[in-house]
Amino acid sequence: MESHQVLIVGGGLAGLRAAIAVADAGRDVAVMSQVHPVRSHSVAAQGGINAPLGNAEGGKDDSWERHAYDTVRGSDFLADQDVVEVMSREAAEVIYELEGWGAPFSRTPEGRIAQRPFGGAEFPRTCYAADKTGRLLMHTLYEQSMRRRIRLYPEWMVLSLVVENGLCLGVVAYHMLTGELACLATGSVVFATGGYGQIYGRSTNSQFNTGSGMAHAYYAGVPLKDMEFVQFHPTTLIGSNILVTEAARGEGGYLINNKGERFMKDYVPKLMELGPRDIVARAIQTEINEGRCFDDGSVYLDLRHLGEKKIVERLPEVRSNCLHSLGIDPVKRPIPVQPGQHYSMGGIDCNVDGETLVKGFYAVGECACASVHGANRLGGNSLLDTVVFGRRVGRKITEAGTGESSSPNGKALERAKGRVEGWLKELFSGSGDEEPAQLRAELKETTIEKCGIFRDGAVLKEALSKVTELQGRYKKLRAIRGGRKFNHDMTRASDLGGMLDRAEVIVRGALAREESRGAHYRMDFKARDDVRWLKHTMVQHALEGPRFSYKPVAVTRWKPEVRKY
Amino acid sequence: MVIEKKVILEVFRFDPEVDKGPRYDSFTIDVKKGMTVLEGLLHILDVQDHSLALRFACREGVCGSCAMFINGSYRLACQTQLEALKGRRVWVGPLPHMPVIKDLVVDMRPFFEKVGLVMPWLEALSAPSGKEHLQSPQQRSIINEAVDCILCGICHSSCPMTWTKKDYLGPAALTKAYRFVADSRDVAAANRLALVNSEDGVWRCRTVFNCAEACPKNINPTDAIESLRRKLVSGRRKSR
Amino acid sequence: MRSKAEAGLLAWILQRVTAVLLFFALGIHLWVTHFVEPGKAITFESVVSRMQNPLLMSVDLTLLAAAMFHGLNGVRIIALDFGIGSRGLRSLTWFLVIFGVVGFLFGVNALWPFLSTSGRPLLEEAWWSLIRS
Amino acid sequence: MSGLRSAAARILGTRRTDLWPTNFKLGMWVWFLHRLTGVIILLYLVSHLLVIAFSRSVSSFDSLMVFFRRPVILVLELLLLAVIIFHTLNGLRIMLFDLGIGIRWQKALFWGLMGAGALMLAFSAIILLPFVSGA
Ligand SMILES: Cc1cc2nc3c(=O)[nH]c(=O)nc-3n(C[C@H](O)[C@H](O)[C@H](O)COP(=O)(O)OP(=O)(O)OC[C@H]3O[C@@H](n4cnc5c(N)ncnc54)[C@H](O)[C@@H]3O)c2cc1C
Ligand code: HEM
Ligand code: SF4
Ligand code: F3S
Ligand code: FES
Repeated sequence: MESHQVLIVGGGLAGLRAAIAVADAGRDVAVMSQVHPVRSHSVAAQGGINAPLGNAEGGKDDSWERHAYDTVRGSDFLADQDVVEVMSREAAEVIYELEGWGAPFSRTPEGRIAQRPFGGAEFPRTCYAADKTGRLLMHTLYEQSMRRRIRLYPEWMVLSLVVENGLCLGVVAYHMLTGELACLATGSVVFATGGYGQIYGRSTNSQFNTGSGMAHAYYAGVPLKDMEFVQFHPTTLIGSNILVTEAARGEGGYLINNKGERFMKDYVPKLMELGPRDIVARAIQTEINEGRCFDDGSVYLDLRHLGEKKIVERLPEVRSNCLHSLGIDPVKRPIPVQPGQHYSMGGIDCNVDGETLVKGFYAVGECACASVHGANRLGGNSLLDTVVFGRRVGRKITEAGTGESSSPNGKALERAKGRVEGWLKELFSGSGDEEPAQLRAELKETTIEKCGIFRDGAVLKEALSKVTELQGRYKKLRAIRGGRKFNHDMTRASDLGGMLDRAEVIVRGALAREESRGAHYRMDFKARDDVRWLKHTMVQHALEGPRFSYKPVAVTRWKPEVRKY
Repeated sequence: MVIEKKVILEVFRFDPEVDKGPRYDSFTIDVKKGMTVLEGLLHILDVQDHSLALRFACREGVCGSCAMFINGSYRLACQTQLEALKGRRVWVGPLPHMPVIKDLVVDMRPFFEKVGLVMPWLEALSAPSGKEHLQSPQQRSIINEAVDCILCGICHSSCPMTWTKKDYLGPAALTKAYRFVADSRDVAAANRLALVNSEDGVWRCRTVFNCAEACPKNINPTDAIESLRRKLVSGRRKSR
Repeated sequence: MRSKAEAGLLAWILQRVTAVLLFFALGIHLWVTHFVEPGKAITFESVVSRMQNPLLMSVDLTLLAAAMFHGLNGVRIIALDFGIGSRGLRSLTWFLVIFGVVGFLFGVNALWPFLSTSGRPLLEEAWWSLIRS
Repeated sequence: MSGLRSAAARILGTRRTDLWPTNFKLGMWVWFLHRLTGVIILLYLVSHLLVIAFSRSVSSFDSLMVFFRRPVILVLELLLLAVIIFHTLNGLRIMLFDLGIGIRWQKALFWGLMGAGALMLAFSAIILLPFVSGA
């Protein structure tokens, strides 16, 4: 059995940033990821990363306070303000750090990091590298991890988090390339396993963003927080739901309905297309629902007036995605878009240093919820979240000195491995006739249709009974086939159980929350209700089903006010 | 959705530990408008043959997972429209010249190893201002192309020099080296140049251009390699 | 390591340098032999008279030397690309060096009848001068 | 079809699907031909030296030259010239790349040079082949 002082699960931005922080403190660290780190979903982030640098024309008066305020307001006041403060205070520093490590940001004429306007922000605050920001940052961190010779376990998928007596012992993992099952003992485990977009239909997320990390933490007894807050991105390509970054509107793109109107004037006339995501997404969905859309159910994102030069220079990826997926050149034709699932605001409950209820177990990045995004994340804030808190988690671990004292508990790990082994055997010898792909498709359909942008008590109840039905059918899966090596059938089937359980948590949380806040919009409770609902939803796994509780929101500087744009 | 046509996907199947030899399996699929080869393969995985092994993730051409050999050309499966391919038969194989692990999945470890050999990271002095290093848009534009690399391994697999000599660093690693040598902020160009200055480094490229033809990101590794060579030749003259 | 690196660079540069030399030398050689007086047969006499011109003679000698190096280094490159091991490469390189030197001397030998007034090849000439002395 | 392809894959080994013709882009043909022509020229050089070396006297040399004026040999010589022209011009192309010229339009450069080469060859044929020029 291999062992490491610190094991990071997830090779995205959050995971790698944490690993670098641990390595820089001279500790033994390894990164495990079910896809090679550079294939992580962080590479798909296009638009940029926020920090109040004040480099852009018109951004001179920006400050961390303004950034924090925009974030809190964007979150519809559900974010924990102390945590938001930390993020915006450290933002500039981590960006400079990334730049010093080689991140190839786009530049202003003076040679500074270029910044562009983004939705819900008062100043142009989003640092960018064309429309490939996430990808170029990812490669930068991957390069830096090579520099530090950080041990990688690529294409190793964690199947279980081992916790005993409130103490994290390690993980049980499956090696895709060989099919071998192994346990890894560690002093500390950090989950940086990303979001759960694939639970939803019409998701912009990578195929591997099933959020299995959240599931393993949940089953190990760690509470999940604010799971009902699911972000829908206003603009995804019709059909494939590939993202069209907010930067397209940041650079000046128009949203047009079938009457040729810039309909955002009816929703947020002051900000127009640059309203916060939840509002723009609802606006588009409203246009679609009320029939002011084109035949394929899309509205148009029109970039033509930006001119070829600007599009090629600032939005090359958007253009190539349109060409490859729709055969449309945005230089010549408007892009048909529709809203799609995009981001998980909720996640593993943790504090500002990523610490969770379980000693030695940390969470960071999109899978975590230290609560900076509250009910609605602002564009450009989640990349920032990954690197700021990645660094903090790494530093916290090395400070805390965990990982040195605890000696590997081989017996407990072997027992856990035995459990996983038994469960896999069950999958392979299933006697039912339910098709995992079919269940997954029905799940995705249910979530997007019944627990999507607009929610309603009665419909949510339907969603819940459908999810319960699916959970029942999951117990009657057909046998998984083939050998252990690179067996997608097995990994997808094993993921599916967790996806169903989290869908249940999302739907139940949404049903309980009788108000509209941020991305959570109830047709039957259209107003925000700070008296009853200014609190975080917490959910813990129990044998009889999810156990809900609530936790107060940290309000420090900014009293909740009506969110007006 | 409108079904545009039916396509027979012939997919390479091989598990070296089990099968005696490779074979191609045929699957008939209904092509909907906009359907990519990756979507076709995922359909096979979901519905027709659950044991198919392939790599995929982002499905939008940025993660570099789905590099394959489609109808005899190097492609990203997620960026290849089935409709756009001629004929009713489309055949799909793994990246040639890389050891097959299973079906369309090849062993990328040697490739990543090569990339790791060229000091593929920035070595910079800390910025004097305590802020960012200044880099003009012109300086940035020099590395525009090279930073675009998604490490998909296509160029490496396409270069005849890697076919016969496993030690050749290959176009991707060399492009990575160039990306840092050419970065105005970097201070370790000399060390990096020393690493690529070998028979298995820049000097092995025979300007075959397979790499530049195949790269899905339209990167031209040949250009990067030739630039490295010029730097080595002129650097040599300077050091005399 | 260092010397191996230099070998790659040097071989590459020399291949280019000899290519440039060849470009001119081969061009002149072909031009003078075939194109200046087209249709006129090449004879022993015509070659001798060409060789009496020191400039043209040196062009041909350059051609010989450069082509030997360039061609044999080319063979080495091809062997490299076929994945020859470092030991194989070392023996091959020695073989090519010897082949090149012998080939060059053999070439000079072959040209000698045109250079010397005696009309005998170089080796015979040397032999005779040895006997005479 | 898939059966055929399976058989081919089995015979050629798992790695050789790249030998599919569509994968032979211009650059690869050119590289291959450059190599081939280089070796041909080298072999010719060696035989050229041997021929000269073994015709050591005035009479043997001259009679050999007369022998060489047969049309077959002249055509062969022209072919050799074609080979040399190809190698020379493409060698030039490669060295232009080394100077950083033409990498982005390597195909155009190739066809341009080959056009020039064809003209050179035609010119040579007229001059060197008496039965072409009619002289
Ligand atoms: C299309 C798109 C565009 C975006 N654009 C922006 C933007 O412009 N600005 C912005 O701020 N944010 C953006 N975001 C959001 C942002 O990209 C993500 O929130 C962020 O990248 C998440 O990073 P992460 O490190 O937490 O997770 P990820 O990058 O998703 O990485 C998750 C990692 O965990 C691993 N993993 C997961 N489960 C397991 C397991 N069981 N075992 C082993 N490993 C596992 C995966 O292999 C992967 O390496 C965008 C998101 C999307 C979908
Ligand atoms: C007349 C002008 C010539 C020019 C401009 C020229 C140019 C070149 C160049 C630039 C290369 C290097 C190719 C590479 O590194 O990829 C090369 C290779 C080679 N040349 Fe020449 N050459 C010429 C004449 C000759 C002659 C006369 C011979 C034969 C004796 C020859 C034989 C070879 C061989 C065998 C190679 C190696 C093939 C390869 O690397 O692919 N060349 N030539
Ligand atoms: S240079 Fe192009 S082909 Fe090569 S690894 Fe990078 S993206 Fe892939
Ligand atoms: S294909 Fe290979 S030989 Fe050079 S130009 Fe590209 S690296
Ligand atoms: S799936 Fe990411 S590049 Fe194709």
